[in-house]
Amino acid sequence: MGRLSVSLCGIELDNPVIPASGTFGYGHEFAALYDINCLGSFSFKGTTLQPRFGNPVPRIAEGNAGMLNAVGLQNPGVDAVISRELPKLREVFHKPVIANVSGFSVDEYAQVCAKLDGEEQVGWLEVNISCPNVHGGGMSFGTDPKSAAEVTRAVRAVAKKPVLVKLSPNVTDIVAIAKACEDAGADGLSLINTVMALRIDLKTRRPVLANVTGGLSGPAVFPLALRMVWQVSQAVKIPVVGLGGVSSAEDVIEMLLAGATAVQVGAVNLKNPFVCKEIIEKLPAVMDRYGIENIQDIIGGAHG
Amino acid sequence: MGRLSVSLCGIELDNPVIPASGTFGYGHEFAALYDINCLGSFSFKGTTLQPRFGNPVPRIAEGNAGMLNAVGLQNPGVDAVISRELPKLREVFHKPVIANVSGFSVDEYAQVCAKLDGEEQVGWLEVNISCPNVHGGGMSFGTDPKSAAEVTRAVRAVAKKPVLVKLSPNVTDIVAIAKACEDAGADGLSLINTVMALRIDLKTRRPVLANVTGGLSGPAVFPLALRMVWQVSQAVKIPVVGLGGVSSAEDVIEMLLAGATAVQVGAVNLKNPFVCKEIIEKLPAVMDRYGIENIQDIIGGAHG
Amino acid sequence: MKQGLFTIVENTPLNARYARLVLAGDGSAITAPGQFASLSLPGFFLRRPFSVCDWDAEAMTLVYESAGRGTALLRSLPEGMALDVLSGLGNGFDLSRAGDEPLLVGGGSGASPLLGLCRRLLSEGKRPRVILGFGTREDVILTGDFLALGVSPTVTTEDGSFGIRGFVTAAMELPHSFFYTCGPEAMMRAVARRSPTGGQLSFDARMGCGFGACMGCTRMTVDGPKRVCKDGPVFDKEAIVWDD
Amino acid sequence: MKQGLFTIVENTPLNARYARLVLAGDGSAITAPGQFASLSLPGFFLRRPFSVCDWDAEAMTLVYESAGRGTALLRSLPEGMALDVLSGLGNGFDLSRAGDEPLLVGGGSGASPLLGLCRRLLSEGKRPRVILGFGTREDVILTGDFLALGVSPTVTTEDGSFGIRGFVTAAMELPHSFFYTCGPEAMMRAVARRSPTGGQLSFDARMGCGFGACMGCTRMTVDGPKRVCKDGPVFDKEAIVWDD
Ligand SMILES: Cc1cc2nc3c(=O)[nH]c(=O)nc-3n(C[C@H](O)[C@H](O)[C@H](O)COP(=O)(O)OP(=O)(O)OC[C@H]3O[C@@H](n4cnc5c(N)ncnc54)[C@H](O)[C@@H]3O)c2cc1C
Ligand SMILES: Cc1cc2nc3c(=O)[nH]c(=O)nc-3n(C[C@H](O)[C@H](O)[C@H](O)COP(=O)(O)OP(=O)(O)OC[C@H]3O[C@@H](n4cnc5c(N)ncnc54)[C@H](O)[C@@H]3O)c2cc1C
Ligand SMILES: Cc1cc2nc3c(=O)[nH]c(=O)nc-3n(C[C@H](O)[C@H](O)[C@H](O)COP(=O)(O)O)c2cc1C
Ligand SMILES: Cc1cc2nc3c(=O)[nH]c(=O)nc-3n(C[C@H](O)[C@H](O)[C@H](O)COP(=O)(O)O)c2cc1C
Ligand code: FES
Ligand code: FES
Repeated sequence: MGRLSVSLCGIELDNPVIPASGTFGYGHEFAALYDINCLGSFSFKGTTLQPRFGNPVPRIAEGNAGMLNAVGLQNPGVDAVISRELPKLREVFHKPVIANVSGFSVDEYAQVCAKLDGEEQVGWLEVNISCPNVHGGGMSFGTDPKSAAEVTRAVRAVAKKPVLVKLSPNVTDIVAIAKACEDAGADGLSLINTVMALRIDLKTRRPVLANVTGGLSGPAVFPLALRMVWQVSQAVKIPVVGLGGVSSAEDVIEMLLAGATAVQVGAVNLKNPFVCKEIIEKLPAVMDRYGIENIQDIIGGAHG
Repeated sequence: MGRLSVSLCGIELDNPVIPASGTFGYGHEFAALYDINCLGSFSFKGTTLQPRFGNPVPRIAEGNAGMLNAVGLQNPGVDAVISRELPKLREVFHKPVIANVSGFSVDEYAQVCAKLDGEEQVGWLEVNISCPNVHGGGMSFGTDPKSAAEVTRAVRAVAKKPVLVKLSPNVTDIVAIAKACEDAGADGLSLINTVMALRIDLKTRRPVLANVTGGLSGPAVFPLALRMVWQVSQAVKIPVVGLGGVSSAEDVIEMLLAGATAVQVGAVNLKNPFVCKEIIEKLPAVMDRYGIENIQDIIGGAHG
Repeated sequence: MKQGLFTIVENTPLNARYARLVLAGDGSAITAPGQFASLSLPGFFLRRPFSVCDWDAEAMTLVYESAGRGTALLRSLPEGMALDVLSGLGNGFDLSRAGDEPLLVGGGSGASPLLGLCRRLLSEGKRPRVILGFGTREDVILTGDFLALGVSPTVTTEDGSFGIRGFVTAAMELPHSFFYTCGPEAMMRAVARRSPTGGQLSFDARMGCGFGACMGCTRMTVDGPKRVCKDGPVFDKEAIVWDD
Repeated sequence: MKQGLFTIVENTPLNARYARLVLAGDGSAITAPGQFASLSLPGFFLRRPFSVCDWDAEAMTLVYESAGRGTALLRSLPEGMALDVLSGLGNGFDLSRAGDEPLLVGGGSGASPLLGLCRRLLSEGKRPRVILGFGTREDVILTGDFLALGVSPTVTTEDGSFGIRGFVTAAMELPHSFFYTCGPEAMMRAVARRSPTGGQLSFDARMGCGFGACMGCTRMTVDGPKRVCKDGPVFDKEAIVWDD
């Protein structure tokens, strides 16, 4: 156990820094820049049962200290991920990865998870419940404790690996959703996903994104993410992976103090492809500055 | 009617730029810097029935492209506002003002509104429903359509002036709250109030704010505010005042295109006390650039 | 691809719309004309992508339009200032397909990457011909730079205020062995339709990362969905699927 | 209060912790020692408040501690750079109450506004005495500046590595007509308790605006809630309500 190591659902991470799903592809673009085995783990692009082209472009817009995306879960589908992406991934990354899973029905979630659960490289399943529930009126699974619990239960029933449920911040009561997932068997929670947002192009007088709305993420949302991590980690017993706007070693410490066991870094990878490596390298010095011997000691430390 | 004028609930504004409640005091600090009669109107600090000291300090923390506040509605109470502040305000501002009202019970809202409604200078009542409902379990009035409607009805019953209900963004379904307020008699809606957030001090390992959580606002929240204004203005027939992170003339145009009839500027006043004046001065040139003859013509223009 | 600090050594307006930016720094990641660089601008979260107009080991030149808030700020940045740049992005043009008399067709800022391409084609002994299209006389850029290479570009303007009136296709009667084009999509489509030869087209897209990680810039092709930033921005004519 | 651009003409480390920043610009809004200026730093939303150490019509000097991320960045900003500054904030010290032998007690960066105060007291013919307290020898600042005014400050360090060992109160046996103090709240409280005379204390607070608009910095006083930024930062000893 090093100074930086933490344990997430029984699996030890060399450090708590994990690139977030959708911002790290399957790792190759980054592996060309640095040895990505320095990472704690990484969460690969959201996988669905069928291949998806995703939304029409433009899919990207800008915010202040952040960005909007409406990629729409472009991915080759779970079978291609298993047959094509995971073998390639093994060449560049030798630690357990987080398999990020999306679905538009409870059954789809369960099917995709069942398939990925059997893959040796997969350490955790991360279930993104921000997707619209096509059988439930189109509201996202993640905005209603009942649907969130339903997905969790279905996935838990088919998986041997630890299940992290990834929560949407677009809710009145994040604690209610978190508890519903915990009660339904989640082994951990990841939060937050993106914040539903909009930009309008002044020249065309139409929304910038072809999808009209998109998800805001990046440093802008950090204080919101931190609040939700704080509230949720106080209310549940399972570990919380904190994300939303993390961009520095200091932010990692702040997330851990708020109650996160590990931290994901999303949008900032797109601006600075080296950010995760830089954060990991800077952590020991920042820990020294704040008198932190082992990083795991500070998890939840701000709850007093 | 000038190029910049808009009409809000039957009252004409010279321009759509309005400093937001809590960031402009009663106008005096700004009146010492420029003639604040250039403003469309302004919304004065939230008023409660009794004087309030507000929260303990620290009340301010920083975010990326934004700030957190937990001022806690410090104000001298409605009677002192009427006897002391409004007469002083008249000396520096000669247009109808927006009276921002807070309360911790439905009855308190109604009492404060009834008092302010009688004041000649007050053009509109702006009812901030983000406050915790002390009789309703402490959740904010603004997070539940029923309590939101209840407050709206109570205020509407006592007021002759137009009532703007100011919505909290910390909800799953902003449209449901908005419609409940419309149905209960609101004449307009202001959105958004601040986003519940947190920061932790790495040195003390405790939350920066004495109140633990605070409200995030400033440019960081602009795309979120814009999304809510877009959704709400499509769903209701009453006018919407858009705010949240507005910092430039371009942002004002974007808010109007999204469906706002007028725009408030909050946190940015604190960083740049001249920002509202600057926005108003720049609006005509920015309108020229985007081929806008009269600003009122673009309200909701992005809905296509 | 490389991340590094580049210093602004020149930031000169060419006209009201366009400016030339010369950045000194390690350009070793650039391997082909048509690649692009992505600039981090102070106060903006996303990087801004610009085609490399020309480059050598110590510096690269970009030509940019003041299109929105970021490029408006860029215009005000002083010489000597350092910018964080990702360089050597994208695939670039494939010179091996040029043939002897390739045709280069640029529209607006799309003229920029064609200059570097032209220089390299010349040094390989090709005889490139160049057509540049603009809206109006005041927008015309880079003609002098092509002339300095010994190539006289045919210029079209939509309003006829300079060169041939009309779109670039109005000047496309030149015989050619292959074409390279960069500019508005409608223009490139007209060029591709008009030309009997093979060709390469450089596409524009709103980008999240610029290096293939986010799937923000996807474009459908005959070979399936491709990332404009990484699999492009240059695509073969045969691979293009036009939206309609 | 005035908003304006100030140019960094000096940004020199005094030691590992403190640095001196000299800003050239219109200092006409400054009317009294103990007022502060609020700096907008690139990349940070909130301004940072710093007491004016000294000033004239063309420039002002600040002394700042590298306390967090903003001041760490500030330390790296180059000479010649322009900063957006609100100057002339707050009330400042009231010199009319000084008497003949006022005592100035500063702790850490709280020494800074006392320098400007000292100079003005001297020019009014007063005989100020100065005590400065620091944690340790490496932190000691501004003693040379006071000496240059002809005042020899008594220095205390908590660890005794320089001057008198202990807190500033360890050196407070000097008779005085009035006191002015700026530093950590616990220190100021000890000073106020120890001193038999009237005095003024300059308080610190997290600020949203710095000019009285947001109620972010409120402090309860015997006269009711007051804004540290606008009604202070300097308060009379008699007005203070200590939290306990
Ligand atoms: C591969 C590639 C090469 C390019 N080469 C050039 C060039 O050589 N010269 C040149 O003038 N322009 C070029 N562009 C377009 C240039 O990137 C945009 O004009 C620029 O990003 C606009 O930034 P802004 O801040 O002024 O606009 P804003 O509207 O303020 O930008 C907001 C966001 O939208 C993006 N955006 C806006 N317009 C475009 C656009 N047309 N294309 C892509 N992203 C856009 C911005 O990058 C930013 O993320 C290129 C684009 C791509 C994708
Ligand atoms: C009236 C006044 C005068 C001051 N004069 C001086 C001076 O002359 N020299 C000096 O070194 N310091 C002075 N300070 C303290 C100085 O403002 C802080 O050290 C500085 O703001 C820290 O900024 P940061 O970005 O490094 O810290 P961060 O922790 O990154 O700042 C985050 C936020 O908290 C605020 N903050 C953090 N610490 C403090 C603090 N101690 N006081 C107020 N706000 C804080 C910041 O302004 C910012 O808004 C003064 C403070 C006040 C209120
Ligand atoms: C371009 C992009 C694509 C994303 N795709 C996914 C995804 O497929 N699955 C998922 O769970 N989250 C996805 N996210 C959300 C991120 O994983 C993360 O939850 C969010 O961006 C907040 O973190 P950040 O602020 O660090 O970006 C995506 C985010 C971005 C920016
Ligand atoms: C310091 C501060 C105090 C505030 N006080 C009030 C208030 O009393 N009543 C209210 O309705 N909103 C209050 N707000 C919220 C603002 O009016 C506004 O809704 C919010 O800040 C979003 O706008 P912005 O992003 O432009 O700041 C306050 C905001 C700040 C920053
Ligand atoms: S912009 Fe990210 S994949 Fe192309
Ligand atoms: S900091 Fe805003 S009132 Fe003092």
